[in-house]
Amino acid sequence: MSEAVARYIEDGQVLYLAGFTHLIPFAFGHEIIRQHKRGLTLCRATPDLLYEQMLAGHVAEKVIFSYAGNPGVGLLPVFRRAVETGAVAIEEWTHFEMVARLAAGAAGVPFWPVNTLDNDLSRRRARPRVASPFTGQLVPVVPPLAPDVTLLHAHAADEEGNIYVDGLLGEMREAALAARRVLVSVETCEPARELRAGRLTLLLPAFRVASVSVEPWGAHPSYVLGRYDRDTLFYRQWDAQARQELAVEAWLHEFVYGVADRAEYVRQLPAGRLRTLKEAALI
Amino acid sequence: MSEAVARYIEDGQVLYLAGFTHLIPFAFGHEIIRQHKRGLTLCRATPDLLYEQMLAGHVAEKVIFSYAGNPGVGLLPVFRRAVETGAVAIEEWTHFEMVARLAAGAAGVPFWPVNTLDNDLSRRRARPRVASPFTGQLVPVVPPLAPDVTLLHAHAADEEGNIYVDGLLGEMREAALAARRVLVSVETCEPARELRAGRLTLLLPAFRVASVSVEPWGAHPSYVLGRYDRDTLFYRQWDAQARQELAVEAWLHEFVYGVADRAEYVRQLPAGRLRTLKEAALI
Amino acid sequence: MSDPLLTPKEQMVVMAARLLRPAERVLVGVGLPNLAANLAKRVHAPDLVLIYESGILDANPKSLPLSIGDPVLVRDALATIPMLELFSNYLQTGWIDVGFLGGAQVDCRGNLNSTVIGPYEHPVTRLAGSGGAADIASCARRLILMLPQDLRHFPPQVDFVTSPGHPPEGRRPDGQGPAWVVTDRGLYDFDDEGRMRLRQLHPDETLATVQNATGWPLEVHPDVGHWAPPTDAEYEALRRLVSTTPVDRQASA
Amino acid sequence: MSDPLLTPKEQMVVMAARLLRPAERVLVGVGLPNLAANLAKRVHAPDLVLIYESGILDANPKSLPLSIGDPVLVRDALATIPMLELFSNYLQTGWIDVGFLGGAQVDCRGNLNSTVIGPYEHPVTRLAGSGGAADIASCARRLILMLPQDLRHFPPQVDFVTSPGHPPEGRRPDGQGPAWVVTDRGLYDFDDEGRMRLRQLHPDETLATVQNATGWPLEVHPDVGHWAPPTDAEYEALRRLVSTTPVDRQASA
Repeated sequence: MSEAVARYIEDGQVLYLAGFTHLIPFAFGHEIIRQHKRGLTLCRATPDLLYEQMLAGHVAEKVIFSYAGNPGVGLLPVFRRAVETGAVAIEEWTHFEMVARLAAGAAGVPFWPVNTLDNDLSRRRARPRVASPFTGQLVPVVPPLAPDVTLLHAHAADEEGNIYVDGLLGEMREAALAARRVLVSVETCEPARELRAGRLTLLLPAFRVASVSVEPWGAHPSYVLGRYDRDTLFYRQWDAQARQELAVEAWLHEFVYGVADRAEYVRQLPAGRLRTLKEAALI
Repeated sequence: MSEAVARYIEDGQVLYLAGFTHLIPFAFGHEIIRQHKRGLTLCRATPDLLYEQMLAGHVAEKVIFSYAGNPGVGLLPVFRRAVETGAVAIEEWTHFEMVARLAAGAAGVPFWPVNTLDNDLSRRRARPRVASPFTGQLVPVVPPLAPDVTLLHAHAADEEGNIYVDGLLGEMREAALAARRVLVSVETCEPARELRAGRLTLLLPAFRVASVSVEPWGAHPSYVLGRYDRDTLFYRQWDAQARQELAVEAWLHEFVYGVADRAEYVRQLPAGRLRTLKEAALI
Repeated sequence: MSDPLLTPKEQMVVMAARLLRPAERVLVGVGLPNLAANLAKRVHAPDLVLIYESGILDANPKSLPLSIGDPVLVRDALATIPMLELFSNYLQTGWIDVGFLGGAQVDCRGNLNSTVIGPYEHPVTRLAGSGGAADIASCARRLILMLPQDLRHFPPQVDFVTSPGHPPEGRRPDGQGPAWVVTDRGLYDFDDEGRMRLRQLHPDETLATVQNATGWPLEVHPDVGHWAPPTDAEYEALRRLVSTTPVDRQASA
Repeated sequence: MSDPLLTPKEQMVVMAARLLRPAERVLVGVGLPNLAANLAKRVHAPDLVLIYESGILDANPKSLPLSIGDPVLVRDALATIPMLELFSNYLQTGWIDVGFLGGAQVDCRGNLNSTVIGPYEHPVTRLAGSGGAADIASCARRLILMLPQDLRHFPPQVDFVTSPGHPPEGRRPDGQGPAWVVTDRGLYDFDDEGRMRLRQLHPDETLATVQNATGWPLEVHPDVGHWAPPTDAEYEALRRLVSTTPVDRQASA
């Protein structure tokens, strides 16, 4: 993973770290922080704690998003500070607009129709309407979003580098197909024969994937359906912790800068918690 | 099935009988012929033998399609005769345009962008272009296709009427979601618990389905992956047979008008052939 | 009489649950809406179809999730589908009967703000933003809004219209838009001109106390009364639900 | 010398297979293209990725299918995806390296007709139509056309442009479009102005016989020669492939 990030991620790029609640590529985010990338535009429907940490690591100058909350807990303190102080630029959409922008990027077309009514977000950018040449009906359209690189975490890869997942896809497939280059981390590498006979489904064929890294627990504290559960305790604790800049710095030093890779990060976590998350996933 | 067709299919409607090579709803087509529906507009990417038979049964006044061949065998004699004599009107698209029209119908938007270059089909209808309000780029668009009723055949339904499939989807999902009303026939009805644990995947939730009929062999002579194979012999024989109008009439009298339902149709088929098709599917 | 056994938020949940009809397809958010939809499913609408914007169709959660993408929602669901498909092919085409929205501010036309307090460019408080809320407000056949009622939440004008309500010139012509507002002080519908109107009062409230918590002159339905207290069935089902729930489930109303 | 052991169509298949490079992603039609792609995979390009417009990714058929949606293609494939996804997200965005097309007529710019002989409204012979052909011709990075060569198939002008070739003003500016035409008489590329040009002759043919089978004055590459006969490896692999194939596989070239 370290090599993939060094090789493919350049300062100033537009990145999409995909995964809606599920399969959030935290291992990739941490590696990007460790390599001191700068000036990135980070896109995600939900910035989540991943972009909290990446903002704290000063890798981004802009965030493109549609929901900046910590679901069920509250808000995102680092993100909120960065927006309120102007430390980061934002570009904001609705969820539907965000996935529609990715759909346009993934299909290579210059806009995508979305029937959401006007609101203060769309009025701020004077969202254009296009007339149907068939009926004259006006329909609002959004522009494509085609990231330089999309990064994602998945259940498994086979020997050839085909990528398999299960459960919530969110916007993963569109985010991957919208990018010319896709970097993937997986929990495991398994024989194609077994994967095709099992319940995982193909997310991406190998020729759409530039690099595959095997990184167990690569999505913690989010989850991998059937492998480990969401670490809701982590999500709750972040809220209090992240209100203090120094506490976030300390966390980064312990869990990101202070470790060489994902394996070392995992060793820092309490063994009991990992066991609990694994067991909960098998219910 | 007889009840569903009687209740929901009206003369003059626009129907989409979905399924690309796989899962072609022949049982529905035969029931529509038996009930002497008239003036239908029949849409399918590939008319296939299904629309051959329905044209021979005089149910249609128009066919909307994108490939009128008998794959690997040749052409469609009944269709060809109907077009060459003007007995049926046609509206013709490319495959991509056809599925894009369904996608627009399924999303409820008034057009869909498709980057296919100009050709004599598009020139015939002066295919409109729309300018991107973001870049000025012109992109051709196609109008939505929203059938009155989409009919399809699937592997299985559960007790609640959720519909499950495996293998090639073709344009089935978009064709179903583009129609306000969807009629489904299935090979089997099985408990939801077993279906969700197995390898079939959800095609449609029950609330998108107006009617479910259990019709074993409902897709013959096309196939149902893992249940029975494609009856290629039937596809080959049709080519010679269908060149003669009387032979087609005779076939319809034996296998459509002459039987009450799908069960009786199946009893007309040689038992040995059915066994072979079943065994081939389990390889 | 107010029910001392239920918190104000729990009472809101009971009222909101009553607004759901059997077999409806409900697009559910975390927190109170989720609790209300699950309560309705256990009391009077067992065939309610719960749909989550993360792409979950027909969820049957054994316990209440913290987020709308939680594994507990996925495990017993009918299916998960891409968000694009959910928004394009189910929400945008009118297959969602009910959307549930909360927010930081609502005005008398049901415009909701969940984006920012203060100016957008120089926020006093930056909130989470739309998520799917603007899309749901646009396309769900009927909206139920849930939020606490005081002058902060019910200002004369919202600072930002995240999710549009009824337009200035009258009710939405398509028959959609805000249908109900459930607060800890009462239940509101919208009149023919698209103005919020008090229908039922919380037993502890009076017209005066409710008006004092509202940033505009309240319209009151001629038949206004107090809301009926929770039935035994509602009470029992809610208690069972809440006992399966993480302690601070109410955090994100 | 022509190989008496191979039919003219089989020789076309060998020549077409040679045009495929390792690891390319090939959108395959039934009939001769399918045979050629499977031959290349067995001879010099084992990692060729076979894609079928029905929505099949990375097929590894044990025997040759009759149709592009056959179970034999699905069973050992990496995955099946909706046609919409294949056309939108793989073909339209340039991820298909090679498209293979056949047809009833081709002209000197690579325009292909697979729709109709005679006028569209009053057809002499109504053919199958585009299917995905016009889309593939528009978006694949490179096209290989395969058809028999005679005055019927190579007229001065096609009756209908189903799949557009190079525009009248020159080669396609995006570098895409027809790259090769494989016939039973020779192999053609396209010059810098987008005109078809003879590169290799079938051993039984001469410039005169080929010109007599062509409806326009043939352009000939300065280095034109005869094509190399099938190698042993090609011959063996083709024989094994054909023995697993339904008898009339060549029907739908």
